[in-house]
Amino acid sequence: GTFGDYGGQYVPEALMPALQELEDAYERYVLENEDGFMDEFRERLRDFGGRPTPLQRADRLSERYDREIYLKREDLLHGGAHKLNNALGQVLLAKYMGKERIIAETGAGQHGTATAMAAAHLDMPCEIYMGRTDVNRQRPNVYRMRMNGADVNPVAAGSGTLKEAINETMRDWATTVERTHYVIGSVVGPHPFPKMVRDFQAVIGDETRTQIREQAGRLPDSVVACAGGGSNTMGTFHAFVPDDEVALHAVEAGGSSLEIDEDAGLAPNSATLSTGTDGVLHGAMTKLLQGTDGQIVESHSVSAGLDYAGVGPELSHLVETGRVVPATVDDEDALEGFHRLSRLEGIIPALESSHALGYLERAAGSAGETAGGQRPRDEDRGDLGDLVVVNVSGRGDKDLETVLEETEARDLEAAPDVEVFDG
Amino acid sequence: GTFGDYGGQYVPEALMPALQELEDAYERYVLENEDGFMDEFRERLRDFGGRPTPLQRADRLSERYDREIYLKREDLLHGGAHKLNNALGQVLLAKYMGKERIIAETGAGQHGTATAMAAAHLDMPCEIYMGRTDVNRQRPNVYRMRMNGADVNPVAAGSGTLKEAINETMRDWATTVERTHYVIGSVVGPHPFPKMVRDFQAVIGDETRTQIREQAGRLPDSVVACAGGGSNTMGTFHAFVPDDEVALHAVEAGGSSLEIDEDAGLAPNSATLSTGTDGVLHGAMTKLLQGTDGQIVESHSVSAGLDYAGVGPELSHLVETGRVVPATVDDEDALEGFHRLSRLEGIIPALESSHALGYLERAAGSAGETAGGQRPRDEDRGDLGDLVVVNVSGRGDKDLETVLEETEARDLEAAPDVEVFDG
Amino acid sequence: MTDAGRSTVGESDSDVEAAIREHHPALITYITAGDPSLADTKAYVEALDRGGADLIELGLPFSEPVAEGATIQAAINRALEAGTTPEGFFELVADLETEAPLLVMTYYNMILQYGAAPDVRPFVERAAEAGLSGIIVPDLPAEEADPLREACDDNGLDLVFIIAPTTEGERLDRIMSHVSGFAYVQARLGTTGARENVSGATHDSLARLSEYDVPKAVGFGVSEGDHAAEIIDAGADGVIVGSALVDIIAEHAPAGTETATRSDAPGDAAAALEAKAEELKRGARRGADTITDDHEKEPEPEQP
Amino acid sequence: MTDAGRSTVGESDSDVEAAIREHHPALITYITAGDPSLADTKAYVEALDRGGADLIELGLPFSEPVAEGATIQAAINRALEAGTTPEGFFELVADLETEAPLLVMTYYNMILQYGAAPDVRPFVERAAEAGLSGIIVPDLPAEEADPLREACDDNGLDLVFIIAPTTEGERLDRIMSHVSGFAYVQARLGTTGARENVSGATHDSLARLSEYDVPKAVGFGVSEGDHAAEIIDAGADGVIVGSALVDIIAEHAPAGTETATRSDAPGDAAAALEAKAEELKRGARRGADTITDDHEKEPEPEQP
Repeated sequence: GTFGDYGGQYVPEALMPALQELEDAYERYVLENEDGFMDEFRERLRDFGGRPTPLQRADRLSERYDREIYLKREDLLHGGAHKLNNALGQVLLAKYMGKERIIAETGAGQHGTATAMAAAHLDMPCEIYMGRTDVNRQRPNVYRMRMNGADVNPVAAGSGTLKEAINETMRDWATTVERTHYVIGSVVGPHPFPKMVRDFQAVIGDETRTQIREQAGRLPDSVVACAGGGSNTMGTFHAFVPDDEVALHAVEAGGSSLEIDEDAGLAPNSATLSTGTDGVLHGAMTKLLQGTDGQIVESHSVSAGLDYAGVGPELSHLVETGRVVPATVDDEDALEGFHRLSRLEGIIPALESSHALGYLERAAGSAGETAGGQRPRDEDRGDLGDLVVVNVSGRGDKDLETVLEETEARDLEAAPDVEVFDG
Repeated sequence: GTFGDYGGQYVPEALMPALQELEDAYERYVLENEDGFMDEFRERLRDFGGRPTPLQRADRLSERYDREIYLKREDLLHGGAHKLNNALGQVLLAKYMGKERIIAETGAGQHGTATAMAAAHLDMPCEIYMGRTDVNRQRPNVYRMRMNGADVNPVAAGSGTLKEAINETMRDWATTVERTHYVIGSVVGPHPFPKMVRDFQAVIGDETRTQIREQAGRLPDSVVACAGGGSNTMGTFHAFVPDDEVALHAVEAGGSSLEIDEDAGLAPNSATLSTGTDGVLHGAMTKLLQGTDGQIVESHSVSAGLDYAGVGPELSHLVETGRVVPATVDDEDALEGFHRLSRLEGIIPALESSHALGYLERAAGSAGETAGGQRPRDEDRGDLGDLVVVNVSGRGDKDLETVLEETEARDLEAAPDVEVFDG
Repeated sequence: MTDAGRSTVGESDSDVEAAIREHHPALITYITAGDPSLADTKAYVEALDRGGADLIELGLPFSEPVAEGATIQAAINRALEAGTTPEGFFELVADLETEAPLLVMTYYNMILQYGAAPDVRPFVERAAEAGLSGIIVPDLPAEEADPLREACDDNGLDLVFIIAPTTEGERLDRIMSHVSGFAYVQARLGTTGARENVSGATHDSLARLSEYDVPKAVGFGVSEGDHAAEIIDAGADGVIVGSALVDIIAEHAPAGTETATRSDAPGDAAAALEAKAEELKRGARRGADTITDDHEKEPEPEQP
Repeated sequence: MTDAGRSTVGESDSDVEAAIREHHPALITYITAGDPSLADTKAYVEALDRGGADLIELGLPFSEPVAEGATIQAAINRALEAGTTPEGFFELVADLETEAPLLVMTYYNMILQYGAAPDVRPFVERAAEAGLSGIIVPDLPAEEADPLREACDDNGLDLVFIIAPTTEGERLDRIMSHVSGFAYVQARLGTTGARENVSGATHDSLARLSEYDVPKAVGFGVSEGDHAAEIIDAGADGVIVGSALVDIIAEHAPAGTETATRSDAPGDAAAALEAKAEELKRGARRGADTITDDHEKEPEPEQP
């Protein structure tokens, strides 16, 4: 149940038997395909979810960066993000396990909507916990969950965001564990969740690996994915971990600053892999944003979906061993990434994914549009190499209001004139 | 250039040479695949658009209606609706023709966003005309177009909706026709648009025909699609038109009533095929909603995307010859269809597509949930037969606000309790 | 009944063609019937007739005027809000006694829908009966015009075709061979509407058309006497003015409202229209004089 | 240092176990340190000690208290807002002189982070030095407990494990074989919080545990003397009461605010806590008397 020093099962005793039951089910159904579980999962991902998603050569980004850029199009998955891969897997597993009820936490609402969709599809009652603040600022996602028949339970505690929603979901689970499955939304939590969620999301990297070989004839030099909890990150990276020649870049939210304000209990970023320290949160030993006493701080990012003070333990391990390179992209560069992809490629990315695109700009430079019109020198091409895959983990429709507000407050290079929207 | 008595080229003289040029390009590139146009189109539909879209067996609808129901999942296409098939085809064709600029009209914004995405993807300047009223009630789609780099031109004339936007786009085109291509958004307009748009959308039915044979082993007994202008309708039906054993149901918006209020110039529906009379609008002879004098009336539907007083001339012809069966579903039954699919299958459909789903309920009945708990008698099974395909032409994220408002005003059977949203 | 049965322009007994030839250089005016009421329209038409209009086009309003610019769109909206119907229109026409022949300008669907289910004949017959001399249909290209042309021929009406800046080559030949009344030369790409100058496209079009011996009248953007002069000077036989006249009507319409009520000051508007017509007719004449003075009007004789 | 090195309960020199056995049936109380201030906590602990608490658990607040219900969550928030730190906590403990041994209840990350980078020893050493007798960690199941258990053994502290209603079979055997101090029997699934009755799960758990000869104390939901009586009657050696006491503290906190300032009436709150402890202790004793009267307390002798 561990990845080097990370992972484990730091949960109340009442949940331990359920984790053992889940571990058993995971091994039988997921790892051994008992009763054809994985066959049914893959079939439903195809027919209900829309897999495989394309790997698309990005013509104009390739030109801009003077190298081959491919986009893995998880934004085209049902629900608009990679989240369904995991939610569908877990709800189906809960059904195989004979559970009668699904619960899940959600922050920005993406995991909640994915879980609600999967639960409706598989006819399972579903309750979603969501911080009161998030309920108010993510109304459309609340509506979507309700339309799919899920109950949405607002959590008033604390700042009313993801961390509190997770706490409350764990409390529900501790009460109802015998008939309820808790669909954790990322590669976090106690064993076997990090492994299991990774395995459900690994379809991203498995497809990508096959597609890039077909389309480009070889493995990529590097793979770039954003990292919050890390489910799209591990999902994209997993298939490439054994390929030492493929560099893996995990791009975190740099927010507005990388410094923690311990007095206020705030980190104006979600750069856990880059700046966090080891500790235990939500069931696992991993890297965390915490004060020196061990209190968890509030994280922040312009992208609600990256806004989490922890990270998957396997990512902590892969960063510790040097296999994955962490990087940060701040709010502003993420917004530039958002606008750049929207304008150049006709794909409006999620703000989460926009961090990966912001990193591309910084690490790959611009082939034709630098201030002096010079192409970057060969020695500045960085470690991205000539063939790069970026995971577009979700679509940005959900982020339009945020992007407009944040764009109006800034002078962004890649943005359209947003003032016209006031007319 | 005609389908029986319908079709033609009723446009200002200034546009006729452009239509001839377009017809020529359509024949060479689309019909004859000159310069590999269709190969490139199909490749971009796959990599950029996410084709093929799944054909999904709807487990719970199949149970409810006691027959096999399959859903064609156009809601998973990039942009969230079938619209991209056409927009990408036309923008690519404009590029092959050497045009330098793209214009398009949009009502609810779906065709505008699809065109803006395609234009960004293919690096073509793009302007979208949109009625002032629509601009105000479809802000998110305006933002999406702007994010993709398109200019959005509000049209103040008349009621400020689709009809006026089309008129204004034709005026732009009449002025700039030599270097501009007008991407018409449906199987309407002068020849060759109805044929060309149908051919770009025919990928829906081509895929469906292959998929249903693979999955169900035979052709369906019936195919159901909603019909506004008719692009998803013709796209879904085209491959099946020669299959006489397959019934084709075009479901129009019944709105709140099928009667025209001629004094007010209003039709509280968009049931052109079912109630319209022959006439000429926007370049083609077709069925129309018009007063006895020939003035076009304002149509209405809870679904903005069906809200058009005309319809594709080929559909008029197919209805006239009996090959396609028209039907209407009113606002309320469409809303029920929306909620039913959301809750039972975990798919939130566009309000347009919800009309097709509402028709399913009426024509197929409910196997287990009728008032008296009786299954429908065999003689009531209607002409849908045992194997039915419904085209889910788009996703409903765009419709959430409308659905909430309209649901609150009604007592719907399939809806969740929406009052909780006020909390 | 078909092309074979049609006389060529030279042999025509068309009122319309005759009016242009007799009053050369001709002034052709357009206003929308029913803007702001049919009663006002009667006064305006009579004023234009007095002011020197040689042909008068009357717009029968259609809800989707795709060929019109903002000015005429607004006039059409006013006329529709005033409840203008085809029958009211025909009654107005029957009631008018002008020296200038009258033409109706409307969209094809209006023609199709008049009378019983879609057929162009009832409209054409009623138009002839009401005393109209011709029909102009901005959304009916020559390719779709056979049924209407046939009905017009049968009823002695001209069906006027528009020649656009993009009309060239074989299509131009074909359309010019069927000109009825006159060739309506569209001065520039785009929609109707007053402009500040005469476009280069006008000169190009007239040059392209110079080899065809049919009356040519230029419209789209003509608003001042000087424009008229320049256009006649460039070889046209007439100028067509619409938006500039509609502007005058709009200025005199009840202030602050587009709602169609009878104009507050139809007399003032009529006077202004009459004066405008006079200015335009003078301009056209000035253009004709210039030609005689310093231009070659004939097709270049050295061309075979 | 590992299991082999640990004494079994029977031979223990644990203060905690001794307190339960000597004062049977035992009352174990929980309050959150720093709620609403550490100074108040000192007065409250002394009051509980006077009122008859045989063991006192002090919560060291952690920002993510996943095992707590609303009552203790709020207490933890008050304590954190008051600026309660581990060092302040240890200073309070060192300053307390109670008859009842003290245990710290906190979450694992607080233990890991105390002192230099993640290591449980600095915390345990400091706890021993401050005079604590044991540690309870609600998010540390037996499977993850080796490092902390080892450090506790080395420092003479008990590490108390929780037995949940779901703890059964081989896991139950394993955990019971390592009981240190007492077995914390979780009365029901869910989180901490005062309830109106004793759950059936409590009886089931005590029946399941009856064959293990270790002190058993029942917590989660115990709020009244009658509950205490029923639980002791059902075979427990002690009852654990937390939320009912925290409720008393909250009632006496400054009105209308969760902000942590020194309580307005610490004396009143202390008196109420003392009275509540007395009620609960009486209830427990009542339960023990009932057993002697009409119940078999021993494991059934016919079982091998």
